[in-house]
Amino acid sequence: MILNQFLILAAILFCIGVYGVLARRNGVLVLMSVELMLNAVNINLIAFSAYLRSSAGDVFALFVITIAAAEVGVGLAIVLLIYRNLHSPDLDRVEQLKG
Amino acid sequence: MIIQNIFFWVLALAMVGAAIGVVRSQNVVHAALYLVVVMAGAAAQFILLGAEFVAWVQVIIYIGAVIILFLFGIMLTRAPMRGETSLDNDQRFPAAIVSLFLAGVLGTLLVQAFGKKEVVISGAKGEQLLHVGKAATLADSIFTTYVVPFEIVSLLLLAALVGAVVMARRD
Amino acid sequence: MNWFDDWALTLAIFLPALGLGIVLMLPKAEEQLAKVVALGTSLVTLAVGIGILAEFDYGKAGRLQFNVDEPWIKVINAHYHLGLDGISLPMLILSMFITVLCIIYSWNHFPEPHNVKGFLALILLLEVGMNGTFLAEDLILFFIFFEIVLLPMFFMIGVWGGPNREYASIKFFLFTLFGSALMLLGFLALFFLQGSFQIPTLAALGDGNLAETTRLLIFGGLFLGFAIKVPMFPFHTWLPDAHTEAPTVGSVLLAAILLKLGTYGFIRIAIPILPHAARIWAPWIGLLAVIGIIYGAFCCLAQTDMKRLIAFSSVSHMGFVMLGIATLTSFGINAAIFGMVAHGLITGMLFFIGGSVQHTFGTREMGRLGGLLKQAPKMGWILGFCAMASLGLPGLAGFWGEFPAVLSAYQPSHGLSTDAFRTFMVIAAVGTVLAAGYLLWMYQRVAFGEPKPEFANAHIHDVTTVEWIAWTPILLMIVALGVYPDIIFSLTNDGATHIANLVKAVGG
Amino acid sequence: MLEYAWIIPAIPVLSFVVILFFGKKMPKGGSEIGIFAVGTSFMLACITAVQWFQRVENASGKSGGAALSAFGKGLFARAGEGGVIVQPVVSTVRWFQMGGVTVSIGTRIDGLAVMMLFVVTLISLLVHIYSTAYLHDDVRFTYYYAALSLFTASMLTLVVASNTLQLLVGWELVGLCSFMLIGHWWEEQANTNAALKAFLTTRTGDVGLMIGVIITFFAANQSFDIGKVNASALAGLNGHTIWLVGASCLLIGIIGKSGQFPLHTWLPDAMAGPTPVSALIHAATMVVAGVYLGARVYGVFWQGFSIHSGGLNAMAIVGGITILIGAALAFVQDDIKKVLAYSTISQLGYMVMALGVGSWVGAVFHLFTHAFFKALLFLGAGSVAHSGSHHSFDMKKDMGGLRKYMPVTFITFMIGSIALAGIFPLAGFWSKDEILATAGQNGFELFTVVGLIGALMTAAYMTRCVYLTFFGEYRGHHHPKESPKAITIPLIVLAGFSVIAGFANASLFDIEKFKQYIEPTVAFPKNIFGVDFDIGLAALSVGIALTAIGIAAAFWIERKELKGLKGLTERSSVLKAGHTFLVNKYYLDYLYTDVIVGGIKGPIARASYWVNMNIIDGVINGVGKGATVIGRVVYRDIDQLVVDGAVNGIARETDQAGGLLRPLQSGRVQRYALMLFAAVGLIALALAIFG
Repeated sequence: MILNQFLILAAILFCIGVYGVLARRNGVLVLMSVELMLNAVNINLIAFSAYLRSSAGDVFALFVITIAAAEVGVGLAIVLLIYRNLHSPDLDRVEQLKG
Repeated sequence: MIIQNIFFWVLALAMVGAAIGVVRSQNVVHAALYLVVVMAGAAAQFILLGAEFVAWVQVIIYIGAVIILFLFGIMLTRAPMRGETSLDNDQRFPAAIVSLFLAGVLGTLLVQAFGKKEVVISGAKGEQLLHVGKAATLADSIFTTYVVPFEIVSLLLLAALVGAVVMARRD
Repeated sequence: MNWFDDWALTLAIFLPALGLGIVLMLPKAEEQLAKVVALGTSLVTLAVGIGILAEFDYGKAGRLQFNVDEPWIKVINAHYHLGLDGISLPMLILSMFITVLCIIYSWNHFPEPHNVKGFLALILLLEVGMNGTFLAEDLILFFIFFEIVLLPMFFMIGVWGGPNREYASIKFFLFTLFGSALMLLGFLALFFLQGSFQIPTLAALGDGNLAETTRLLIFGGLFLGFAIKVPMFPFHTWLPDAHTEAPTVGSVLLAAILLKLGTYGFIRIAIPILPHAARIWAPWIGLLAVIGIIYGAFCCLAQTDMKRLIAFSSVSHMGFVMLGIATLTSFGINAAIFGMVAHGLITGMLFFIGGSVQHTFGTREMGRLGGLLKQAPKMGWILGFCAMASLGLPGLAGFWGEFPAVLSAYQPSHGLSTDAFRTFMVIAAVGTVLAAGYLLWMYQRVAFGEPKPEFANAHIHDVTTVEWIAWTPILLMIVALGVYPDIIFSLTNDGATHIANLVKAVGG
Repeated sequence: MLEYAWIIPAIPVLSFVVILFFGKKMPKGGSEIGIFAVGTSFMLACITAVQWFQRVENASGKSGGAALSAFGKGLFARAGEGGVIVQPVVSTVRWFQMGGVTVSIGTRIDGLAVMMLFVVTLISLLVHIYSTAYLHDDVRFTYYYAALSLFTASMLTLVVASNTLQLLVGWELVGLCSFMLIGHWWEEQANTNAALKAFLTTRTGDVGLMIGVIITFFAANQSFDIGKVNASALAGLNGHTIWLVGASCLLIGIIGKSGQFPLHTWLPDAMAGPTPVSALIHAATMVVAGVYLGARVYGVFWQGFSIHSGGLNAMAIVGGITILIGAALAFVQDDIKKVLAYSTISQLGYMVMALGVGSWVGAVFHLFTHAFFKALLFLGAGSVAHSGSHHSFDMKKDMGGLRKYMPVTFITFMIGSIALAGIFPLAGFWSKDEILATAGQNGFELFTVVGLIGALMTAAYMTRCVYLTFFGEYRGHHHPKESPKAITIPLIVLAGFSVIAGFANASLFDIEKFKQYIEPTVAFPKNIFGVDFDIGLAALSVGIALTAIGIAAAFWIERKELKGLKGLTERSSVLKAGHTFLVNKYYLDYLYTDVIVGGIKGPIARASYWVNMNIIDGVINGVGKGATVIGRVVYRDIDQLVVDGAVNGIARETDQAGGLLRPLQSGRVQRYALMLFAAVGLIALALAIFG
């Protein structure tokens, strides 16, 4: 197996995640897309860890997973708050900062 | 080697497909289920790379916890199940362009940078060469070199917990 | 007192942070308690400052004392390195002193939207940044404190400011951030080329080993970062807006301390570390400085808003400070530090009065004011006193920043163009006349004459007790420094001479 | 006392503080503190003077010249009469140290200083007493006395200063006090304008002083010390040019402070202040600070302007011009104080000219005598206004015939006028004659002529002034009476001095006390001109003055008979033009007020503000706006190219946003994120290509 196959898979997943973050209207779906991106990063970390024979990547992958869990918790709380205030989970209604 | 490669490509295709499903599906619950596929695929990839411990953590936390959270979120926000209103916003097209462009750039760079470098996981006889992903090795690392970040992450989790509760609470 | 020697500077920086923590933890309704805690913290910090004054070895004012040097971020060899010498001492004390007075002044002058807790927390955070900047001996540490200052000021203007506050605060933020980005680039370049972030190490190393272009560019980066903060012409346009919109205390802190961070940076970092480059840049800095003097003065004359006028006068006065620095002589640098302290006290005081005038009359338009001496004679007298101090009347503090700066321009550091600097000297001296012009003109319109009809029957408060408590120390300091300038000069002389010698040593 | 002279200015400083904070609670509003303080200073000044005279006597008694001459060798000491060297008493303490230079603060007591101490404290004391009556009902009585104390303190600081920096401090502080006192009645715009004008004009001159002090500091190898500066100047240290420049700069300072042409315009306006202030500040003490400076660092001028070589020099020319224009302007004033103000300008011109022609003793001596009779005249004018014309100074409308009502004021005013006109044997005669004689005998004949013309004019305008005020019929509408004692006693004292002061240096009788006691013997030009009493010149000048009085008296008193002359100015167009020119003060005021100040305040200031707001700020804002515009254009075009026909959302959103201005700031996180990722991609690409 060459390193690049993992890396390119991760890149593709990451870009799909980007698309999701950009194009999804529903807050929950945006969060899911963020999870996609984080997963892509994890794949990268593990691949490099194997390639470099160092456990640092694995450790950081674990941290990323932990933080992703925390992020989903807080993120969903925010979406919930938005839903409660605007009666819709749609992010494009959140435009109070409009100039 | 070949078997592993085959596994990889199958998994990769499934993951990409499911990922596209996550971002294109017009049903929120379906999107969540697609996400399960991606995550499980990722866990399988980890095993391919010899990181068993991370793979199981991935399964437990992502598939076990995060997805449940998402489902709760979907339920609580009463997300539309079928295409009553579009789940996408009006910048789909530019978003696609940007992400494709990004993918192109990343891909080119990766190919340029790493070319055909090999990841060696098992020897000629199939014996495991790599030990970095083993739980014992990982534990050593976490509780020696990375003990401070580890503690900080725990604190962060606590903070996130409190924060989520504070925000979601009705008052 | 070995314990004190080791911990004094750390205390001076982080005590306000402790107070900040306590204030933040108090419930919002407990305003009185928050005030007491904030005042107490700043007073304790000032007490540490007084302890430092007492322990300071005046015989070795040119050397760093109270050194703390611990490894901090090993990867980039950054240290937690604090130190204090005669140059930073007056600035540190000024910063502590003004903070206390600002908190006192705020006691019942909280601008809208009230929120006492937030406001006090920001003042304390500002103090952390200011004290830290004056004590840091490591570029990364310096940069961090330099940037910490930015944030509270941004919020102070943006939340408690005047009608145009958003524009002003964003302008302030972007301007200074732009400068500090380039400054950081300069720091990084220094690190990669010289291998250290330690200011004393870098100063000892000098810039002789760098290529001509490199050191000029690095100095350019530092110059932009500091010059925007000072602010020098033509980077000054954020200042009038920020001052006009900021709440009184914000203006005072901005004028009294924040502007000095820039000039302090020149004296502490740019010149000692890059003496060769400083010599090349000096005439241009001097040129910008005198343009600033004249230009600021002209702009003052066109103002109708009292606070804006004082803001432009800062541009003019900081021009004198920069002129002193640009001469790269001991006279000039001494004058610059004195000018910094004096300008801090005097302009801070002017902003206090401007704030109180707005508080009582509800306007700062000079066309609508008049007869202050009649309605509030004490405030009128104090305003007159400060105007006189600001225009450089001998016997008050302003003179000792101005006169030696002009003096130093007669004979700049060996090798710099004498003709250019003597021209600057004459122009700067003319600037003193203009200063008298705009200040007295302001005084005439605000204080002299009969009160305008719209306020003729208004009940106008004269100086309140709280204001007296906050102002008296400043007024006394202005007189004390004016009568006996050696208070500052004896501290700064060694350090300034040392810097001047560094520059002279590399001169041709 | 010579070593402890610092006490003399310290007492009024103390009294200033006490009056400022406690004055209002005192039974007499603080005036008693001021009078007591200045009285004490006056006593101490007298003691100092006596001790100085003893010191000089001792030196000449002991020496026989030899020992002390040897001691003074190399110090550019001039052997006085009999070669006596009297060192000035300098006592200093460290003030501050900076850049390798230690600056001291302290006192330098010599003849000049004791003379000034005496004059300043005496006149200040009299003015203090006089003011108790004159400003009796004033709203700001206490502050007035505080300011007077501060003024006295500042002037005394200036006088005793041991170095030029300290002199500069005192110099600026008297300017401040002048500002405070001119603007004493600040309710009226005119008064505050006058105060501002005075401060700004003198400050313009101060630029010269400041630079002059700086130049002499460096020229004297980094020293502010007056003795060193003088000595270095006389030795021509660091070349002649630097001293020429330094002297020119200092001269500008003198021009500003001492009301010399062309910066004299503030002085008449300064009459807006209370009259005792005019007497104290704008006649007797502050305005002579310029002359005092000239005398103090005379070495600089002597070297810089090469005075010893005769001919023309800037200082003498400035003085000469000022004599003539001041006197000419005095003719056309209707306000008695303005007449006196222009007369002051003219007399200050004499002093400056005297310095310029090398008559050091003449200048200082004239300063001394002028202080008495000009203070007398001002206080007399104040007395008239106080009790005779009901606070009006208009000679033509509210005065006339007052000699019957106010005999003491009349007599003392007459004495002052005669002294000013330079009639033998009053004070003005001796000092003016000293100047004219020195000028005539040392190659400055031109200036003797100028001085004589000035004397003619002086006599004439004073005659006019006295006539309009005290003779003829009373034209006012009040009940004139003699002033109270607090006013008349100072007048009488000053009248006494105006009569006898001249005998201090009456060279006709070989009394040369000024030469003996006042003229420095150290760091002073060795070859300064000696002068012999020129009886012919003296007779000529007195004659001229008397003729002028006669003609003027004839012109004004006997107007009825001289119909031919009456209305001459109205009939002759040339004379009328001249009259108008004079009435308008040579239009200099217009130049300053309207053209220069108006220009700076108006167009130039507005222009630079405009530049600031529109160009500099505009550039900044322009960059920002430009960036937005570019961003907008780029965004819109790309948007439309990409979106047109594919997604109709953009158009809808643009409509919603209400214009094309706002698509960038949609406020929507995802829009920002889109740009963020696009930018990230572009940057990555750029790095890949260029990196």
